[in-house]
Amino acid sequence: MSKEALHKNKKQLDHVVIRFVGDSGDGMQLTGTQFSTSAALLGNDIATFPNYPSEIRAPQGSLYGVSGFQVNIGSNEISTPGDDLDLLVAMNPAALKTNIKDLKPGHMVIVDSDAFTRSNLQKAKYDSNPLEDGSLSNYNVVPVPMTSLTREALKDTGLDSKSMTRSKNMFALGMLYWLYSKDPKYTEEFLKKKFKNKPEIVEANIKALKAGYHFADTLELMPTHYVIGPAKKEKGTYRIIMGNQATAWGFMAAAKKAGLDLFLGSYPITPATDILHELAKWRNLDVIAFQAEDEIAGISSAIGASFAGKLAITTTSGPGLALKGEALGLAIMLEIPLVVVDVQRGGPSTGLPTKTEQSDLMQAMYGRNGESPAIVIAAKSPADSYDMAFMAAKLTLEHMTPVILLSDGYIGNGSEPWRIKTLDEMPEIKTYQITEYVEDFHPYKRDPKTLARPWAIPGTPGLEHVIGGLEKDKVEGTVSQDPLNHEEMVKLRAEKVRKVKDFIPPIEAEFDQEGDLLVVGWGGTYGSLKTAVKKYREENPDHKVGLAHFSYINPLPHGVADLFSKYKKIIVPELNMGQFADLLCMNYPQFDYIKYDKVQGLPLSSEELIKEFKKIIKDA
Amino acid sequence: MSKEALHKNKKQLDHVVIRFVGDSGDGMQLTGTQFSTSAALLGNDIATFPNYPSEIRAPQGSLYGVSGFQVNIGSNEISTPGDDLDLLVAMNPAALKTNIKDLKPGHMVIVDSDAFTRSNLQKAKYDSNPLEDGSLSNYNVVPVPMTSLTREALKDTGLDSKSMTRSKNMFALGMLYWLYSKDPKYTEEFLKKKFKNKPEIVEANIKALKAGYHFADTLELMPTHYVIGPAKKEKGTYRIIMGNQATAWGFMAAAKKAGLDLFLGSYPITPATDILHELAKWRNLDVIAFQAEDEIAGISSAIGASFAGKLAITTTSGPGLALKGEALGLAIMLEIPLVVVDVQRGGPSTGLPTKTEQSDLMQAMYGRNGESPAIVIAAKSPADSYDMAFMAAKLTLEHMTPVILLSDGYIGNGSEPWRIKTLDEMPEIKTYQITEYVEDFHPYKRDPKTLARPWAIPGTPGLEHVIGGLEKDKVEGTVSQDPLNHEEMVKLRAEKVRKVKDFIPPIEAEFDQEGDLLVVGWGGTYGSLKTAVKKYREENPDHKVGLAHFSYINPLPHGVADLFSKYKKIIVPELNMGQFADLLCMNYPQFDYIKYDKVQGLPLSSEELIKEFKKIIKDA
Amino acid sequence: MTTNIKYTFKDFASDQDVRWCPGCDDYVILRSIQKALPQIGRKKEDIVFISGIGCSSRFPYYMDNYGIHGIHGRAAAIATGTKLANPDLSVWVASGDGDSMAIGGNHFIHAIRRNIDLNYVLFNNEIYGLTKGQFSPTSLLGQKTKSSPYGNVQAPFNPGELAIGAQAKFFARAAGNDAKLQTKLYIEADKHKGLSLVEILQNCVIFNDGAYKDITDKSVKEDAQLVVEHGKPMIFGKNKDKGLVLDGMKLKVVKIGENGITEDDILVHDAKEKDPTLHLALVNLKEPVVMGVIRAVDDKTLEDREAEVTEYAKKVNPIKSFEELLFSGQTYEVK
Amino acid sequence: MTTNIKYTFKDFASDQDVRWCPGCDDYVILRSIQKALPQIGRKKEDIVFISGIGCSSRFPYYMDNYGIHGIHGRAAAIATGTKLANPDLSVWVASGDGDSMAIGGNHFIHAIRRNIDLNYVLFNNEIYGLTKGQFSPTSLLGQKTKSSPYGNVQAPFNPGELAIGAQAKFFARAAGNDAKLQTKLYIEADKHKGLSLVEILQNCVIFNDGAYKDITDKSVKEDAQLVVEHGKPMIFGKNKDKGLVLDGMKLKVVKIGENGITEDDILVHDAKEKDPTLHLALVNLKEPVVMGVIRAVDDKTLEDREAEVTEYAKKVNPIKSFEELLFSGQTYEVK
Ligand SMILES: Cc1ncc(C[n+]2csc(CCOP(=O)(O)OP(=O)(O)O)c2C)c(N)n1
Ligand SMILES: Cc1ncc(C[n+]2csc(CCOP(=O)(O)OP(=O)(O)O)c2C)c(N)n1
Ligand code: SF4
Ligand code: SF4
Ligand SMILES: [Mg+2]
Ligand SMILES: [Mg+2]
Repeated sequence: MSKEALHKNKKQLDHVVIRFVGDSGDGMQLTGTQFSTSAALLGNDIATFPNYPSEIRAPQGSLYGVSGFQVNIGSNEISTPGDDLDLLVAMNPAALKTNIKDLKPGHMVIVDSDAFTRSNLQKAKYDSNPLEDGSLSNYNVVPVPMTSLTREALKDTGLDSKSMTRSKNMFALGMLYWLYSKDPKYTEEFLKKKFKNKPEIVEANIKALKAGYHFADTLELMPTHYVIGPAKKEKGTYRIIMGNQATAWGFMAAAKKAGLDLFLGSYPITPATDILHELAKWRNLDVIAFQAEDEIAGISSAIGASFAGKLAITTTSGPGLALKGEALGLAIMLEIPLVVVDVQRGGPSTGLPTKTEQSDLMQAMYGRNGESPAIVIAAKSPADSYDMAFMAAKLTLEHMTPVILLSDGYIGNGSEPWRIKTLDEMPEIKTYQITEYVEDFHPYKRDPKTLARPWAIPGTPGLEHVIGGLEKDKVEGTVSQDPLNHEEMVKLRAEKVRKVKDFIPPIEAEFDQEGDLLVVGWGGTYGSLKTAVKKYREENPDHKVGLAHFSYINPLPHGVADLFSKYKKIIVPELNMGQFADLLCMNYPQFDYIKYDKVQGLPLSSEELIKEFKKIIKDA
Repeated sequence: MSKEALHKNKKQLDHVVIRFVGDSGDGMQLTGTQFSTSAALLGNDIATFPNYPSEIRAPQGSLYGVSGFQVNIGSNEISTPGDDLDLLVAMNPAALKTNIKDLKPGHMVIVDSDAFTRSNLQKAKYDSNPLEDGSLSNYNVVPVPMTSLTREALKDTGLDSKSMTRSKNMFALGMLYWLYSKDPKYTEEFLKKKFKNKPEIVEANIKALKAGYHFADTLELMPTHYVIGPAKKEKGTYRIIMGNQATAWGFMAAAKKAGLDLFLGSYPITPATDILHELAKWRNLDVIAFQAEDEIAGISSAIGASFAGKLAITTTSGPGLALKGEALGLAIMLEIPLVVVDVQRGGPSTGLPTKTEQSDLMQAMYGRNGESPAIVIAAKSPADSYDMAFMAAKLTLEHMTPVILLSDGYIGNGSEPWRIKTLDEMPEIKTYQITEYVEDFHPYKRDPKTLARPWAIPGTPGLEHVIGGLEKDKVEGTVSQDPLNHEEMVKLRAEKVRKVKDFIPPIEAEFDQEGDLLVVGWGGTYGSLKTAVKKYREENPDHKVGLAHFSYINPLPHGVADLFSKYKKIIVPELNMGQFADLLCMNYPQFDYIKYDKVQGLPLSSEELIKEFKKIIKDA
Repeated sequence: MTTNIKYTFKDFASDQDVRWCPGCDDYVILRSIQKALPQIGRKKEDIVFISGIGCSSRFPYYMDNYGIHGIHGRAAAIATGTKLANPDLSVWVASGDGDSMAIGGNHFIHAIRRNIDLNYVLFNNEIYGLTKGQFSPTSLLGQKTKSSPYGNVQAPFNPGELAIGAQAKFFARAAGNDAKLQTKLYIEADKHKGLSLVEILQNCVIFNDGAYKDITDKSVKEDAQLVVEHGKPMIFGKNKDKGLVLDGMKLKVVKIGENGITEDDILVHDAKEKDPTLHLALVNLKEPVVMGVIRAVDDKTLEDREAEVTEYAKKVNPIKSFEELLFSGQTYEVK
Repeated sequence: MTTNIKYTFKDFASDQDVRWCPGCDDYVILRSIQKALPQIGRKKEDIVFISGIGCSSRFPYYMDNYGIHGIHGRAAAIATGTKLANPDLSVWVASGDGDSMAIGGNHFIHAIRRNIDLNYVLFNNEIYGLTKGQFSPTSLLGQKTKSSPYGNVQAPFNPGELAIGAQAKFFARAAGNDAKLQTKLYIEADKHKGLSLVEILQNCVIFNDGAYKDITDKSVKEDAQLVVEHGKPMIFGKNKDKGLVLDGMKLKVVKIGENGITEDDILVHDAKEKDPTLHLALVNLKEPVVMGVIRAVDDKTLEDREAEVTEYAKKVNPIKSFEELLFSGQTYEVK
């Protein structure tokens, strides 16, 4: 085939799921990020998810040292990083071995054939070379000697061979750009900026990138290349945002909007630490990110800062939330604003610290002594984390009681395009803060609308008062052991949380508004559920399936019973053993809930969901 | 009336509720304990409850410094310390003021009239002397100048006046012995033993005791005295036992029975500390009671001790349980035996530390990250604490997973007669402990009957292995991040707890086995519910009311749905906002549960319950 | 913010009844702080008292300032948040030996090492008071308490020693019954920038009565206590005739006038010496027990360093506003 | 229980792949302990390794003994339970600077003050490794890490100093790359009864590479390190010509041969001195950094005291069995 012919052989795709895998040192995160960013800049919708090994830097070539980055790019709405792969790029045998099972049969896997040395094969526990033994005959294997080709391309740069080899990820990236008809210019710009003080590195990387691009262009093994057109998205300025970053920014936005400084008290824990990292950068923008000695000090310092008038938050993951329970109870008793973020991971105990799960829901609801209700809300996607963090701050400030915001490893580390929402677009936040003397001040006298109490800040003359963890008089806040006052206070604190119902949107269904099946979800599974429902409806146009996704968990929004009653069946897929289903059952026992639980540290796949939907609707 | 006539004027009672109240320094706890012990030794059934002020030693005469002790003695079964009082003994105005509202109208209140000085009246915030202003006309007030009478009686002892005054509680006690026709000999014996090195104190106290007795005998203000016959109780040797003490002893019994030493890791917290105090006494009986630096170290040290082969427990109250959540998750992950005791108190946060509540149930169920099911059981009375502590130990040892035992301030501090159960009477405890080399050892290979794993103890040659909080291979226990293994392990750990259902008694109802109303309770409310149901049925013989009291909460016992379906209505009275009702609803959504919640730091009273039962049955 | 308002101690007393046991040294501490505050010259509304749980931790209720009665052991952590949030406040911690060194030990040592500007009053009664008498981390070996009926087996901390191990820059000590010295020390503590730890040897009349009587009883105190002052020779005794000298690396008590020793031979107290070695020796001395400001070393506080870093960030961070941040880096338009 | 079995280091290596980063000093620590254990002469099955969470805390997996990989910060508390439960075991703690002194700080200082007989190996890399590079309580002021992009503002602990503040009876230190000294110290640590703290200056090649290079690099180490030995003069330097003398209460480095100084003038190390003052000075010395067993003071262990109290209880408690207890005090019959 002539080159010209080849060029014409472009195939239109509406989306493609690609995974880059290699050693921790192979630069797969960078490669994946660059690829997806370029795609987004060129108009695709995208969603990405990194998959780090739990070891920091495992021995080169080992099975447990494989680092991956998955990206789903499309010309229509993309809600998840995708399930099964359309393309796998594997830089060594270990990477191939641990990931090939996720590649769709018949699809392409590009490997660095130079890396399939005997020693690497051994480390990956291959008995024979899979590139040669026919074991991959189900796939379209494209072996490319990337290492040697990269070295060849860079031989004039004067770099040593190790440094040259390090650019092979750019070679791979170049191939992919050609394959999906993407202009590599954004990556070139990126490289120039990132290494602006190391021109030799910029040069080498761009050379490798171009070499890969041209190599693919000429390569007969890749007869086709693809075009993924731009996605239709709301007008506006976009950026790609990671969930944890969006969470951090959402709080910054809320603080600005409320006219307060932001205080974070936190202790590092995977996968929440990136929120701390992000906020630590912005101390020039009125953010104090205090790394405390432990989780208890993290929340306690936030309580102290809240008392002093900051928008105070604390971030953690499951085991850290367990440690914060007692202090969170104090915050509930004090009735101060405070947001606790739990980026959930696989449990129990240390569990699967780098994997995702939704198993802290019950802990968020009940993980404290006594009757200590908190507002509980959840983010549903990386970009949604901005809105929900903002909302968490708004609710805690406007209702004067702590909020728990649930995220998870999947959306915390995942990223997607986000239409930038400036402060003007965000709702107002009114606080109960008092910083000037007022007559007739009573620390626990409530706003009847919300039951919130005034938030008088130290430094304000004449409003001196003491708050504490003992039960308190319902108006003065002084210690009270009176039985009826206690009961009233317990009920007031519960009622205050219940009243939030009137300030959040009622639950609504997407897709069919009544019919055969309602899919009910919460938190980070939104993308998976949406993809599955969409696909299912396309495949089964005469079945009526709706999707009700809960962002608000305590209190549950208005309209639940109404909505649930419109469907024949209700399924509640979760990444735990059915905790939300249990909560629903407790609140709306009149419905039957079909649990669909997955506890593998992995997100839900649309395939498994669709299978389940089919079964249920057929059985009905 | 002649003395003889007076003596004949004895009235038979079947039970009487008495409360002794005075300053912290007035010896009311001793007085109450002596009175109830004597009554028990003389054959009555009894139940007692102390009521300490939350201050250590409040200023003399102050309202918040009042200390009380309530006792219910009867000739038939006594299940609670009683609701409203038949007799109040008040040593000063503050004590009168804070307690008179609980005395039944028309009933007798004995006061030390010497204590009604202007200064004491002021401290008690009385505008005028209630003994004189007619405000007590609803009651039978018996003012006795106890202080001066005691001093008079002791004037020859050579004691100083302060020491003499200190015996006035014995004077009061002597009066009561006469009033209820009790022989003071046991108290005399007690005094001789307790103060064996201070004969002058013995003499003074006995003199005061006798003086009170004789004074009452001659006093015209007390025309009647009462007899409360012996209660019919199971044959055997009895002692009076406090709930916390019974808990401690139950664990000691279990350790002996299992052939293990007992290890307690604990941090003091009201109202659980007495278990630590009790166990600290018995280090000569193979008990190590380690007071740790905090609650986390308490449970962590217990985990370490369990690994080393002890029967390990940790004791606390609500806020402490919150702190232990993370480590408890570790124990669940490790699958080691461990009992966590939570003697519940009023929450949230520090709450009402000296008051009772049942509001840690949900925390016990869910207060940990990830899917981390624990066995949860609850004691229903002071004496039952012995059996339930034993059972907690048995379950954790025979199922190799942690158990949470819930008690509360009411039963922990309460006391009642207990038929002493020797080790022979207790069920066997088999452990999975291995202390000698075995072939083919796999740390997580399970007994199919219970799913328990072997418990190989350090020091055993050839069975060296490491356990940890990361998810582990289902057989070898080595770290495993495998998705399907994780899911299987999550389910195994849950199934292990579920299987306990087959090893505990099925739920049964007392009283009517079907009918109008089933009263469902759990934990420390048993006595109140039983008293109320009994009374209600006596008053309404044609209403059919059953009582189902749960000792086992997770898993719930067999037979629940069957039983519940036999009644028209189900009420679930609790000292919280309906946590058990919520759990039941989650597990058995087919029934309607009527919640009856009380959150006042106080036990349920039979009166309020009966009123509620009436309303429900009438409404039906 | 300082003030020109002339307060008296009454201005700092709240309307709550004080509920400690009659005779408890906590009353002396309360009154001494209430007396110190008018001299410190801070506005009432700028003063915050933060405590944990314990008899001692009821303290904030009795002050007419802002305050938090926190949870057990977390006073230092809560106070750290308050002070970081608003360095202009005068933040005080009131905490017991159990609260500070049992459950709260971690926050205690971390607050100290960070040198955050808190005034930390440690009520050391060598017992858990509020829970009615268990041994604490400062209880003596062999001490019989409710939880150590055969005698305590856990060797105690010495709070000053622990604090120095944690890099304390200010440590002072006073007897619980010594109102005058206390008032002075609270004023010194407030003056000092950075964490100022003041240990009070506080008698618990109910559960550990007399724990310090060999040091604090009127009859013995002048010989049992050495009250140090910066720049002054370390002389003590009823007759002011005893003093400390160095013997190798150890401190030795000598008598002035004996063996040719004069006042000039006596060590002069240098509270500002950065090297903690001698301060450690003073803190550990048993006969006499050293009172007063033992260590008061100037150093940057956490807030100082925070402020520096903020300045630096403002200088080097090219992004100057949140809006700018939103649009920084790679963005793209959808039209 | 000691043993006659002749082990080699291989007997202590488990079948698990070691997963630290290539080049990490943790490998040296692992190997040094595996080499020390055969010389210690304890039976394999009597040895328990307990850790928290962190790179360093993966340690137990790589040993073929009993072990618990615990939760973050709780290693000392778990180990305390194990040792109290069975004092015959040889219980080791493997823990990082974050694990021991951030979240675990409280258990760390309490285990030390109780002098429970643990061998505590502190992997101090001045960083959180496992969570990928945040500053720890031993990170330097100004250190830029992921959570301190403008430089760390929290003044660090010195672990030995903190330990001495907490009443440490045994403290030793070695460089992470010094396998020989480490092996020796682990043997010493095991010999010592009571808590033996061994701080390893451990290089993290990924997140804090070179933190100790000025002390541990081959080219400088002889001048930068002073390895002390009990009873020997504190001499160091490439030419063994430098030594420590006392200057008032401070340590001073002098050159032997200069200004008339001879070996006899050099301080002789006394690790057994109960008074911690000089040990504190040694621990705090920066030039040179002191290695070896700095402090090794004999004292009763917690287990000793527990045993004494148990004996005492057996003697004085009139109740000799559980059955007797059941029927003690006031009981009565119902017939
Ligand atoms: C989490 C938690 N654990 C335990 C307690 C019980 N508790 C309250 S105060 C206290 C110790 C008090 O001792 P200390 O701090 O020395 O204060 P003191 O009463 O002696 O002034 C304890 C153990 C609690 N309130 N919360
Ligand atoms: C309760 C809890 N909080 C936080 C974490 C996250 N975490 C794991 S290890 C670690 C710190 C590790 O540092 P260090 O102890 O110094 O060990 P290193 O990795 O440096 O050896 C942190 C913060 C956790 N696992 N559990
Ligand atoms: S118990 Fe002790 S410390 Fe507490 S108030 Fe009473 S005397 Fe003071
Ligand atoms: S991250 Fe650092 S401490 Fe952890 S294994 Fe790698 S080099 Fe070692
Ligand atoms: Mg105390
Ligand atoms: Mg570290």
